[in-house]
Amino acid sequence: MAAIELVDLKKNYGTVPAVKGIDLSVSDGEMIVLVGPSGCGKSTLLRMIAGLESVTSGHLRIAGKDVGSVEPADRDIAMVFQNYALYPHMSVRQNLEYGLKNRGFPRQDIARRVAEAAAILEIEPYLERRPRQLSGGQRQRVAMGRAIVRNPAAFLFDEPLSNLDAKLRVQMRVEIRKLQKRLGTTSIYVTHDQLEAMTLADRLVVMNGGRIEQIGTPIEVYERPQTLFVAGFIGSPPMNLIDVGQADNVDWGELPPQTGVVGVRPNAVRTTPTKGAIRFTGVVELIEPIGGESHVHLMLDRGQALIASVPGKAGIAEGDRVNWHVDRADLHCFDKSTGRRTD
Amino acid sequence: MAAIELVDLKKNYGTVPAVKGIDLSVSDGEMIVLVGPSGCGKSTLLRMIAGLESVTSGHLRIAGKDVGSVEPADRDIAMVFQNYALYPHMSVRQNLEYGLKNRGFPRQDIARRVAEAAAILEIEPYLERRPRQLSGGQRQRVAMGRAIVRNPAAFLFDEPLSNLDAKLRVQMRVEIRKLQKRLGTTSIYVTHDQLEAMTLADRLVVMNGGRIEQIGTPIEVYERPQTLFVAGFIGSPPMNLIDVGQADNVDWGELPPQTGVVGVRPNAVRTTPTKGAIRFTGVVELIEPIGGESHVHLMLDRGQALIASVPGKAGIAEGDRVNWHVDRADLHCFDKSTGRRTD
Amino acid sequence: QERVKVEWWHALSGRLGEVVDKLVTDFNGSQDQYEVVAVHKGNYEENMAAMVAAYRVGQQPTIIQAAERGFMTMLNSGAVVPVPTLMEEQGHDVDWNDFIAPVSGFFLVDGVPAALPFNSSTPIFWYNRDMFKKAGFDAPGETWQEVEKQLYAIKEQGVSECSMALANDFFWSLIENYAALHDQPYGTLANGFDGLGTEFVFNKSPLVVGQLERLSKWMDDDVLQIAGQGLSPEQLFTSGTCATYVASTAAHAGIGSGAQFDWSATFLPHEEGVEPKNSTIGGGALWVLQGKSDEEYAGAAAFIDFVASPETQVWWSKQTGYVPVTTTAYEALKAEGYFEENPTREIAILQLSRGEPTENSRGFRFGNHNQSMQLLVEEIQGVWTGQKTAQEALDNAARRGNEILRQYERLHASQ
Amino acid sequence: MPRSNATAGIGGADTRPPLAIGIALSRLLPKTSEAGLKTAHFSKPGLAAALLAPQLLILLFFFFIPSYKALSLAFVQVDPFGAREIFVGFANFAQLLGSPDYRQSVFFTLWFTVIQAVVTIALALLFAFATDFVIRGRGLYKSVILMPYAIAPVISGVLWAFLFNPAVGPLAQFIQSLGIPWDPNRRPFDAQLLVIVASVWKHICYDYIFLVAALLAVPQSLLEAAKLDGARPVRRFFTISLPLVTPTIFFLMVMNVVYGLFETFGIIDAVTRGGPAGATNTLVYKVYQDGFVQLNLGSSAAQSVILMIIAILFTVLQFRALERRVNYQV
Amino acid sequence: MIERNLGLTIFCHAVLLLGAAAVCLPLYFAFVAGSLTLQEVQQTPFPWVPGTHFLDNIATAWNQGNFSRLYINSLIVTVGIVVGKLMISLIAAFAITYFRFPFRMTAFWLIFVSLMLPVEVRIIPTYEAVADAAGPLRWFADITGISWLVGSVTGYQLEAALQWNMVNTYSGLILPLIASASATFLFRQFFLTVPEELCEAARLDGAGPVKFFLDILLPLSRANIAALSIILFIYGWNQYLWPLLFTTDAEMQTAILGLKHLVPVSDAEPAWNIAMSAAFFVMLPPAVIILLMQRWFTKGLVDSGK
Ligand SMILES: Nc1ncnc2c1ncn2[C@@H]1O[C@H](COP(=O)(O)OP(=O)(O)OP(=O)(O)O)[C@@H](O)[C@H]1O
Ligand SMILES: Nc1ncnc2c1ncn2[C@@H]1O[C@H](COP(=O)(O)OP(=O)(O)OP(=O)(O)O)[C@@H](O)[C@H]1O
Ligand SMILES: O=P(O)(O)OC[C@H](O)CO
Ligand SMILES: [Mg+2]
Ligand SMILES: [Mg+2]
Repeated sequence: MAAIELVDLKKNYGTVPAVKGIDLSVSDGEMIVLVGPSGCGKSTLLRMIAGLESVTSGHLRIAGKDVGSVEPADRDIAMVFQNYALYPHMSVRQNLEYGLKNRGFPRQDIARRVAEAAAILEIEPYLERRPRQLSGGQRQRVAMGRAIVRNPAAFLFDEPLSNLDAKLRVQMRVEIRKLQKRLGTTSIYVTHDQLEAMTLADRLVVMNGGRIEQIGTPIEVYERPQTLFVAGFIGSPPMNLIDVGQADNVDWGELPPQTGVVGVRPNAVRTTPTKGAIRFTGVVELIEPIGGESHVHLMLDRGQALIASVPGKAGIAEGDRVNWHVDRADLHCFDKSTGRRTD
Repeated sequence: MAAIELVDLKKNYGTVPAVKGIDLSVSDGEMIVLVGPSGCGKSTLLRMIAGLESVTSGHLRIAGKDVGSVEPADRDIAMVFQNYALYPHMSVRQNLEYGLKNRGFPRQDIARRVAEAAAILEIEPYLERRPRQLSGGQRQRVAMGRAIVRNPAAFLFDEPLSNLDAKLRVQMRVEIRKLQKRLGTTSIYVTHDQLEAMTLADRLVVMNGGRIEQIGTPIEVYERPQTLFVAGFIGSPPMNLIDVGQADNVDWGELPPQTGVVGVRPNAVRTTPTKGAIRFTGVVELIEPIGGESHVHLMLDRGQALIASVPGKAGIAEGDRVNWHVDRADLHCFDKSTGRRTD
Repeated sequence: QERVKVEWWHALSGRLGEVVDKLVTDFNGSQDQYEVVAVHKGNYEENMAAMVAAYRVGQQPTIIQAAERGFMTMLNSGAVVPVPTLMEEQGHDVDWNDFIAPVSGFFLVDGVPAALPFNSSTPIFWYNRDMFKKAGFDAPGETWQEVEKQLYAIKEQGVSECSMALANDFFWSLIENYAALHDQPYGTLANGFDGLGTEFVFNKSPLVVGQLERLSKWMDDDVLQIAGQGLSPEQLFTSGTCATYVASTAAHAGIGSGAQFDWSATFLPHEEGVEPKNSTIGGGALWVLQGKSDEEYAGAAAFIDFVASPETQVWWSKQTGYVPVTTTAYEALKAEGYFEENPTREIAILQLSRGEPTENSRGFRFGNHNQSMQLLVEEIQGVWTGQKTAQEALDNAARRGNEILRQYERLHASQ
Repeated sequence: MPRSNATAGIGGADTRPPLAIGIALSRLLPKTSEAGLKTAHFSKPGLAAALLAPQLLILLFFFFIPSYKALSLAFVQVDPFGAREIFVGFANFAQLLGSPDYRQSVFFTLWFTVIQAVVTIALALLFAFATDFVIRGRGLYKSVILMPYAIAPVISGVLWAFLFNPAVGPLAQFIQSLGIPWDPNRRPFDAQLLVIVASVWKHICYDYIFLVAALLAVPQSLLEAAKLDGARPVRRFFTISLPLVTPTIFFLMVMNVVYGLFETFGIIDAVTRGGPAGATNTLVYKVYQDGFVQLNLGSSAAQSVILMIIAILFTVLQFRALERRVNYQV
Repeated sequence: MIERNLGLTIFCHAVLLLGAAAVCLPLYFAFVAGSLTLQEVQQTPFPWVPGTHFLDNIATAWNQGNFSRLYINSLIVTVGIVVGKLMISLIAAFAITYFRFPFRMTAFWLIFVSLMLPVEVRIIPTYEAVADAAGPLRWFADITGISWLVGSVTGYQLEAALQWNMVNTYSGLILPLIASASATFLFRQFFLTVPEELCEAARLDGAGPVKFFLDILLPLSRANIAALSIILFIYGWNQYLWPLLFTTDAEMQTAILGLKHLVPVSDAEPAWNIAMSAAFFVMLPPAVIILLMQRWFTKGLVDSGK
């Protein structure tokens, strides 16, 4: 267990920058989740921390020690890969033992640790199987097991759940969170799944184009996105972003029309007006009932689309022309040119 | 466009049954979604309809004609594969043309249909590219294009979106739905994504172990699951299923304790008591704030777990011991041994 | 004690190979100091090639059997220990004058042989007496003209599909020996005996050209048959498929043990109205190579002494059909009455000794003769495939052969 | 796409194919110094050198030094026993190029190589297609058709010479009984045909096994998609399977050419010995005959140089003509 | 799958049967020839029905050709070629794909170029190299003056010490045949398809290059090694020209040479029956290998992706 510190960390592939200067302090035992669109440099950053990628410039400290040029094996870090990277020719037990054997742990110690990890992850029945004889979820557990068995200073996860089906993903997500809390190991977790990001993170780091857009707890990031990018990226269905200048048939109430962008979360859009609320008028294009709630897709007159998430079955039909209301407090205002939050 | 009818359709691989007798009528223009756990026979069923798998017994009619031994090429059916199965050595245009050419369509007709399909799917700019030069979402569209260009009697989709990332998945889901409505083509869609199943289906077919558990509109299935299996399978987070006999610290109010299982959707669990409501007492194990709502994981005293989905941030902390209330009307009751709904 | 191994690479296979093995076994059994190891390295050319490759890296055998065709190449190679020198040094006494004339005529250089003539031969005319009788002939005619008639008769009467099988070394029997027998110059400077400046002139002999034309005609008429790969021509004769066969007297070994009919042999035919000369010597000689140890040389000398002894010669000649190379051996066989009993065994030696040898019949001493022979065969095949006339082919062969002779001359000019 | 790489690679294992492979692979190579380096790699030059050393040393002693010696003889005339050597410049080359026989050999080698390569791959494709299509007996067919691979060229050559010997060969007799004249000893065309048939026979199993493997690796879903797109088996084969196995086909074409150029040596030696009248004298057989059997080392070395140039040219040409049409992506 | 195309099925079986027949016909005749007596094998037309002497002929051939010894030689040489080539190729390919070092590409091209000149074409110099493997070292010692130095300082005759003759040894039969890069390229191709993450995972698990190679890469290449072993086995077993030139000691010859000696040449008894029966047991090992390992063969060629 150790703190991790990144200071102006950069990585170029040839002349192409992949990571453009990252500053981040991860405190001991913390769970950091990195999110961001494909290609924004999440994996690269993670791999630099693991030592699998060389650092172009900047500093990288683990437990206070600069590890910029330390071999991956000596960084005391474990990583869980997206495709698990289990050794296909070894049994589950051998997969777990491998890292310990290489580090010269005594036999008994190895046996004890493997037994412990297997118990924690409930993979004892499969210990003698080969990875290909396991289901996706089981493989995932083995990959986790390989990481925890060494009791490393930090865990790195690169989209560890993205190969699982939705149901299993939810289940494993909860398990990872419980496990991490229980072991208290510093962790950095890369994903582009919203739900994973929101539920796992102590702090969320939103990346874009090789830089950090925002750092904060999931709720902070969700409730006060600092940039247009973060606003559009976090939340599902995504936040509606309305160009004030383009939206004619909106009754802004007291809000002075300004050249800016206004964001509204779908679940902040209501059918019933409240005092001082803003009103949108549009046609219902599609209603998606998804059990407890429904997503209603609206089209405003000037062609801007809006999604509203309403509880239960929406009492309206496709093709209806309806008014929607949003509390002024639920608005997020952004500067159109800088993309930064203005309120 | 045609109706599809399955009568006691069975499929064995060797002696192992994969599909154990399916009766299903799909009416003309309807969108059926098949859901079910991995290995329950969804793909097998779909492939039998396509003619890619032989039928072991039972009948299979398309537009009233028994097609049990008709070649796939002659069934007038289009299929969208999970991995798209685009021909890598052909340009997008050639991919679209291929099925038409094989069927001897006149040149002009081919050109017109391809142009139309490309316009509908907005893939005109990529017509001359090879599949590998496209992003995942674009490939998905081409795969759709290949299906619609022939204007077939039916579409079959086998988890067409599962290779896309979450964001794209939402977007393509909406497009598929719009397209299917617009073309009015009979469709069968396999998925194990909840959201897809709920939002796309005219009727939902829940399969388990080679059989159909329930058929109904998504809302019907969500609101009145007919079996324990369906209850646990549909809905996310899944319905809490509480064994009445095992749950001591529950105040059942008027409900007579009986040997059965009671189901409660997470969003039916409230913090505020209502009249005649049932009360659960337990410890908060984990709180997952996910933006607009939070998932609270409770542990009841006898070790049964319960998930509550509450709007906003739950005003409670992990470790708290709290009471939860559920309206009697929100309960689903099942027979423990048959697994069937009793109310 | 450990016997000294003496390696001997030879080119004899089949029945002849078995006789060689027996010879070696006998030698090895006759004393306990040396052990000759006989290795068959393929035919004469392959044997020679293998030896050269080995010699270049110091892995040569002590003794190598080389055909008459390789005589010049071996002689000028600088790689041999002349056998008389060896024998003298090792204290063996060999009477070099005992060799019969045709043998010494070819092998002696400045009065001594560079190698031990071991298995000397000459081509003779083999025939199936049953078939000749059937066709109404007692024996083959003496001239090519008569023979031609007989061969056509055999074919036309349906006695045999194939009147003559073409030997693989037909260039030796039917071209080179033909030239010698008819006193036609094959090359200038006495067929190379008088210097490296020799040039091929066989293409200028109307007789040689005519001979090739005749063979070609026979072939077109299916009188003469090529065995081709996968089949031995001798086999065509011994199996009774072909009525005649022109080949080495050494074929006695194979035909004697293989033919199931009344076979015989006679002298090579000659042109009408020509007094035939002697044929030339063929077969192999044993050469001793440089760069071996004294013990090995001692062993080699002992073996050569053994081979040259009259007893071995007599035995060897009987077993194989090769001519007895020494007068002593020849006389011994005569005395035994062997030739009365086996008249075909004497044909070779009589044919070799016939008349007074001329410049054109002493034999052939061309450098790298294997190469020019290969060209000749290739060109002659061009006649048989109908791509060339006999004259064209021989002209080409002479021209290409002369390039090889000039190259050889250049490399050995200093000698 | 792993398959094409893998199949493209394995042929190298065979005897001479290396040339082909090497070049085939060079496609994936250099340009930058990072080519063919794993993203995850080690930087331990000492260890790398130690790992490479055995191969490089063996190559140095048994390839580079001998090859240098072999090729350097091209500019001399030499006594085979090694006593004398005269530098002659390009005379050996001049003599070769001026010789009609040599030109004939070049000409025959080229068309023999091309025809052999094309026929082999075409037949192998036919067999592979059929194997892919049938369900019953597939394994048996595969084993049987692979058998010639086990036979030494020396033996198969002898077999063919024997079977087609006009005097005794059963197959020759069969042909003749059909009224077709047959005599590879005297009819150059028959000899050439025989050599081609024998080399195709010997090599077809090699192409076949690669193609069967490649066809197996064509993604099932593509074939199913094509099926739904209304393509029948034959059409599916030509429009889907065939284009997808082009990397293998291309690789095999290169391999076949190399086989034709170098490997048919044993067959020719046994079946025709280059005859009649040099009709089947391929370049490599000539190098062997002139250099090793006839000991004309200078000329033979010059021929080696020319042969090497031809081999390289041939391969490069193939790359130019074919490689851009190859799909390496599935 | 629903596809009943009777016509095509019949066509395919016909093609395969024809192909199998064409492939087997020469082998069948070899078998027939091998089962006849010397007299029978000489008859024309050649019989289509086998005789009864197959086993006799086998026995004769086996004894006549000293095959008990030659078989052992062939096995040693073949296994030597297979193992030797696999080993040097595996590590060389590993170095080239998994290491960054100066002159990596140069090393690569040096290996690559060795594919350009077949052994037939350089056979005499190769022979020289094997007969005098230390020759280049002597030459080097000579021109650099090392031998003079050693000689004058220690009185030791370096020249004399640097002698290494491999003629008539197993290593001499094996080494030149491993001196080609084909297998190296093959493995390079395979290694390039091994998922990157496995190496990364192993590094995080504390494995250095050697451990990674032994523990992960080798086991993963199993199928490929198997496929290549078959090819190399057949290659090694069927070698002809090199052993022919190279072995002077009858005790060092290989089975193929023994067989070649049994093949009748001119002026010899046409014992085709003996030669052809011998052909059967000489081709037996490669044939058995093919039959037994055919599955690996296809596997090794196809699934390299792991
Ligand atoms: N080895 C490499 N060589 C060159 N460019 C690379 C390399 N690896 C990554 N990149 C580039 O660096 C950028 C960041 O890549 P990275 O893999 O870190 O993205 P990511 O955020 O993990 O994306 P994803 O969500 O798709 O996994 C991308 O533009 C990518 O193309
Ligand atoms: N070719 C086959 N041979 C034998 N069994 C098969 C074959 N294909 C499928 N099965 C079995 O049939 C059952 C149903 O498989 P199917 O692929 O239809 O499931 P699925 O519902 O599509 O699952 P998933 O959600 O994982 O795609 C499974 O138990 C599977 O193992
Ligand atoms: O068959 P042989 O041994 O008599 O030799 C024949 C001639 O020498 C061939 O040149
Ligand atoms: Mg990534
Ligand atoms: Mg499926």
